Amino acid sequence: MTGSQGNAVLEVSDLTVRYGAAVALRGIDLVIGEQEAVAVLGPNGAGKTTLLRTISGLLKPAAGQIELDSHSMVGRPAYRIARAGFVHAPEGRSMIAPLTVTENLQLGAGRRARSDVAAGIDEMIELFPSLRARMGTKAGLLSGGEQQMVAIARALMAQPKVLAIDEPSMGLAPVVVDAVLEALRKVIDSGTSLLLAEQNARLALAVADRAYVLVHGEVVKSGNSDEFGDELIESYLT
Amino acid sequence: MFEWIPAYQRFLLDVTLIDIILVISLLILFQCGLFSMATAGFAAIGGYTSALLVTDADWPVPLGILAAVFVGATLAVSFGLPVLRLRGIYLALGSLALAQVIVIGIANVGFTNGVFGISGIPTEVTTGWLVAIVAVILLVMELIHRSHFGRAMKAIRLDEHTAAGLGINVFAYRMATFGIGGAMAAMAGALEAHRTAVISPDQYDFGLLVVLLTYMFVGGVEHWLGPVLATIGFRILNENLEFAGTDWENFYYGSILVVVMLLAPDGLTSRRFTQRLARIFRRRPDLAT
Amino acid sequence: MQQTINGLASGSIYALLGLGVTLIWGVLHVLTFTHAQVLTWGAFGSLIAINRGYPVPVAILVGMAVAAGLSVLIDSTVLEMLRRRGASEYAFVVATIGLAFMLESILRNRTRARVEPYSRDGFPRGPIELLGQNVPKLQLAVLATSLIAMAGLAIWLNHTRAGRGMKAVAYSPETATLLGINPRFIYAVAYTVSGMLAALAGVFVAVSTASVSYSSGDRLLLTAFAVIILGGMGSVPGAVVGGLILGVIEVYATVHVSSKFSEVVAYLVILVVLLVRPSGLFGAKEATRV
Amino acid sequence: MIARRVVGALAALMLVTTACGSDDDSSSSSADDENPAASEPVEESAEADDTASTADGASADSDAEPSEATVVRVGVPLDLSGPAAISNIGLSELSAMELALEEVTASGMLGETTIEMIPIDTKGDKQEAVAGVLKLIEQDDVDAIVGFTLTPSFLAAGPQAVEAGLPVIAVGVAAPGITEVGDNVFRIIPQVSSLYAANDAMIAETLGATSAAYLYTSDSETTVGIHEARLAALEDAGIETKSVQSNTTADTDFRAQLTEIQNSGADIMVISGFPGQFAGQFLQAEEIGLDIPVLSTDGSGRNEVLDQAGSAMQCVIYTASWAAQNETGRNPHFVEAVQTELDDEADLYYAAGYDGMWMFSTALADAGSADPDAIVEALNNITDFEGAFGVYEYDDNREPDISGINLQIQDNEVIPWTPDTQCER
Repeated sequence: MTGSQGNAVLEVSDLTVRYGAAVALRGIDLVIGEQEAVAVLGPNGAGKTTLLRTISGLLKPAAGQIELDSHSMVGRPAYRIARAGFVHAPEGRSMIAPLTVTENLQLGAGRRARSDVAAGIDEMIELFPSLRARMGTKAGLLSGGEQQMVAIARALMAQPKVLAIDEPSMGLAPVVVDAVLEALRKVIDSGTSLLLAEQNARLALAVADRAYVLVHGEVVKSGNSDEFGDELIESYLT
Repeated sequence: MFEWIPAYQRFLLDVTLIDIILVISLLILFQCGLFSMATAGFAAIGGYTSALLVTDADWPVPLGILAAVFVGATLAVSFGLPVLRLRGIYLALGSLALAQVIVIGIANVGFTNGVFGISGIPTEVTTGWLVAIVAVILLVMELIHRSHFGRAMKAIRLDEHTAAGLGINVFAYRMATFGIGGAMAAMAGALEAHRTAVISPDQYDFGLLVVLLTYMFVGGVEHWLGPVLATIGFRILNENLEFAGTDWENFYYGSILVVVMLLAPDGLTSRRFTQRLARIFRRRPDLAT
Repeated sequence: MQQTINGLASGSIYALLGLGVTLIWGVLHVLTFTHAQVLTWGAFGSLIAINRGYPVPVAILVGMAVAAGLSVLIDSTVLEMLRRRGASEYAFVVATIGLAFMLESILRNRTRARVEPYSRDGFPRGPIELLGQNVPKLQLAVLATSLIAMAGLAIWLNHTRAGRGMKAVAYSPETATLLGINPRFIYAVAYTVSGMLAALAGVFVAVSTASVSYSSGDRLLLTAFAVIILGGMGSVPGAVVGGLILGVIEVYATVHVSSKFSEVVAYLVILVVLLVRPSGLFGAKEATRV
Repeated sequence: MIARRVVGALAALMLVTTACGSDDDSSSSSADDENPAASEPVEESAEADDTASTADGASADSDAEPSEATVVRVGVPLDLSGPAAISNIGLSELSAMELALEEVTASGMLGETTIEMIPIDTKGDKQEAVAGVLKLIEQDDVDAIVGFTLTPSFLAAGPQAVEAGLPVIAVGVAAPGITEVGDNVFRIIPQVSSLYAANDAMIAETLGATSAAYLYTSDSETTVGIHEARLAALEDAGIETKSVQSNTTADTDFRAQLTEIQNSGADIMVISGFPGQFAGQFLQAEEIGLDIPVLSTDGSGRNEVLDQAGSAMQCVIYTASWAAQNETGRNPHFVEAVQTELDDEADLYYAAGYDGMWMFSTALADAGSADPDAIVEALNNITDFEGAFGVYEYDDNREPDISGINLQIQDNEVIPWTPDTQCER
């Protein structure tokens, strides 16, 4: 599988994660190429969030390898993995509520030169025009959709190699979801790889090039998005 | 009954028994998840209540001590009513402030003789009394430990919300514990006053709390036996070690607290720590083979 | 008027201490019982520099460095180990009480419990005429320096990358980590700032009595706690306002009630605020603010 | 199971008790082993007239043949450790007592009899003091007690010595009520409160003051006692009280109190406090422009205080029970002896220890035996005792009739104060 992706940005192999005695993830292999969008699908509790948290360094794997740009990420603290280019926008948007939208975006720009930060913010406003009027608002006061946009924008401020988003569609109105998806497509076009953990498979497959299906902590199926017919989706994901 | 012990050793034994009551008064609160720092304040209340009633109003000593217990319990309950809705650090700070207000109050009002303290307090408290009192307290502690009450306390300490979910009236339990703890600390204060014959506000300072915390955490908070043994052990150490009473004594108590918090936050006899120790020892043969 | 200035001057020292304690509480949810010792060590640090003949500003910086170093050391050893173990709130309290006792007895033994003279050379001396009152220059300097330090801290927190990082870590260490912020670095920064503010307070205390001893900071620990409870735990503006208010209340208690009463003001403030409004003047309930 | 644990705990307690008991019983014949502070090994000796023994049967085997009373054992309970500020006092007292004992022995005034000092550390703690004195009485079989650094320690442990019928000379304590504890209790340092009271009115009158303001340290029995006595004495002398302010031992900011005193318009300020805080108090008074005459407390003239406060102490007046400037009694010799033998500057606490041991030795020589009643009698009858505090004797309440010496600070020097002393601020 890795063979087809000569220039993998992220490569996860044989990843196993345990919570005490319980095995949360077992022998996961996953690859993301440059400018590729990959979806991790699966029902609630299948291990999607655990996978993202492990790659981003919040959880320590029991076994396996995680390589970002051919550098091992296992054992590195989370903040260094983020700085290395794997930026994870967690489930629930996790706004720093007392800070304004601008300040939240500035937080994401940790590694950018100071002069570059303003330009980055302008780019984000271009990507999510509806945020323009909300830049001075405390992030805790935004609507769910706006918070999701800020979460993505904030992650993008770090100019990540891989942007990982956990359940971007959760709790959002369809119109808002469309706007988010539209933005994500632009992100991929601009050269960033995408790792999308989503329960809503149809939605995810609308952006993703490839997808992995996770059930009970194991990959039960993977392939190009067009290989996932309705039937297949039904059988695994409902 | 204990007159065969030379007066000097008997005095040390008495003082140790009184310390045990103080430590238990702190422990019973902690077992209910209450980190209170008011012990010294309640001890002061007890000591002064009994000393004043006995010296100024000529009450008999046992009655004075009973009055101290009553006042300690009453004060604890009336303070507990508003304060027990506070949690964790807020309760710790509130109780510490209360203890300070009590001790400063005693030092600054007229009828307590202020900073001079009270001397010439009748010393009728004998070793026999103290042994009996401590025995009863420990017996009750053991009964509580085994009863529904004890299990409920443990549940509250571990997780207040789950305990409430199990139908335990958390507030009532805490109230009761707070009252009992206040009463016991006051009793210890009264007994001490009638043993040493002199009390003054400065003896109920922060240092007393630190010593009691050390005894409690070194002994472990899960069962009364640990703190009791720790109190006895520290007293013996104190009588035999050079550092006792020196400026370094605080250093030792401080470092013991730090080390115990790092190794075994629930005390050296806590199950978590003993199991860890056991694992370490069990692992050894494996390493050898 | 003179008495109000007295209150504000001592209140600004309380505010400096309260800021340090509130910052640590806001960022780490730890109440540092070592803070009075940090103050005293900082004052001794500056004393050593002064006795070696360094100019006052340099000596103050030395004191700040000593206090900041001590704070960071405490955090990166004992407190870091406790964090890794996921220790409960009381464990932090007990451990910092233990540390405070250790630090105090080290100083006490090193100085043989003596009160050391603290030279006032190089500090402002004498009174100055202000609004028809003779105000000691030293008091004005204390007040001015404290206000500048507080304003600086506010600007730093609100308008710099590190300040935002601190707010982010205070609000959610995990989110901050995912954005590439190293929480341990932020903790160290918080302890550095808190130590520096404590040392500044320590220098002021030492100068105004021309002396420093191992117990110089003792009275101020619970005062600092009173300040942050009054202002709201974790609130920076709360610590400033709380400190100034407490200083003024203490002086007014001396003037209108009795100087005996001023000793107990801080404890009464703790009790009353906890009973009436546990979140303090500026605190958000259960939330953490920096 | 319950029963087993409880019995186990009690058994553990009993074990401790008996272990301590037997341990110390067996060592009672060589009690100094347990007492690292004891300066020299004690030779086994028995008192012919040992009426004070309250020890149980264990000490019965030590009543060897009655001999000439060659060794008199003196229990010396002092705070030798604990808070350094206190332990330094206790150590000063101890070394001055040893110095005095050397001089007594060299003088030959005791003939065949020698005095054995048995120091015990009371650690600045009431409970330790009680335990220590009980140990001196029971195990070390002392004939008298000369010691005590702190008043609370004395009030707790003194009654034990009184009950045992031993003569007691309280060395370091300055509070009132000490000699009321028993008819066999004497003291060296006079009640400082009455000392100040006696001198303050005269000084105030000389200064032409008609009103006074007070600043005192409210959390120490020493300073509160002094303050109350002074206030009462000055009011008796017709000096109006304009303002009473207090601070605690931990305070560093006295400006609010000093401002109140300034606003009160009093003619003089009376400070009852501790040396550690004088510098702050006087400097802050100077800063706010408070420049009325000050009657301060003993310790104001200490070198470190003068170093800290400098010119802010100019013209401060205070009364001392002991002062190096006192030329009467054995004081000039004492000041020099402390300098040469102990390599230190004499102070109140050296003086107290020194006079305590000389006082006891004099009484012992007068009594001709270590019989407690004889020694008490001799102490009551001593006249014109020449000590570091000057020439004095005991009054009917067993208090020394020491009048104290008035001092003043001028240009960073301590000089005697007299009604004619001029001082320019």
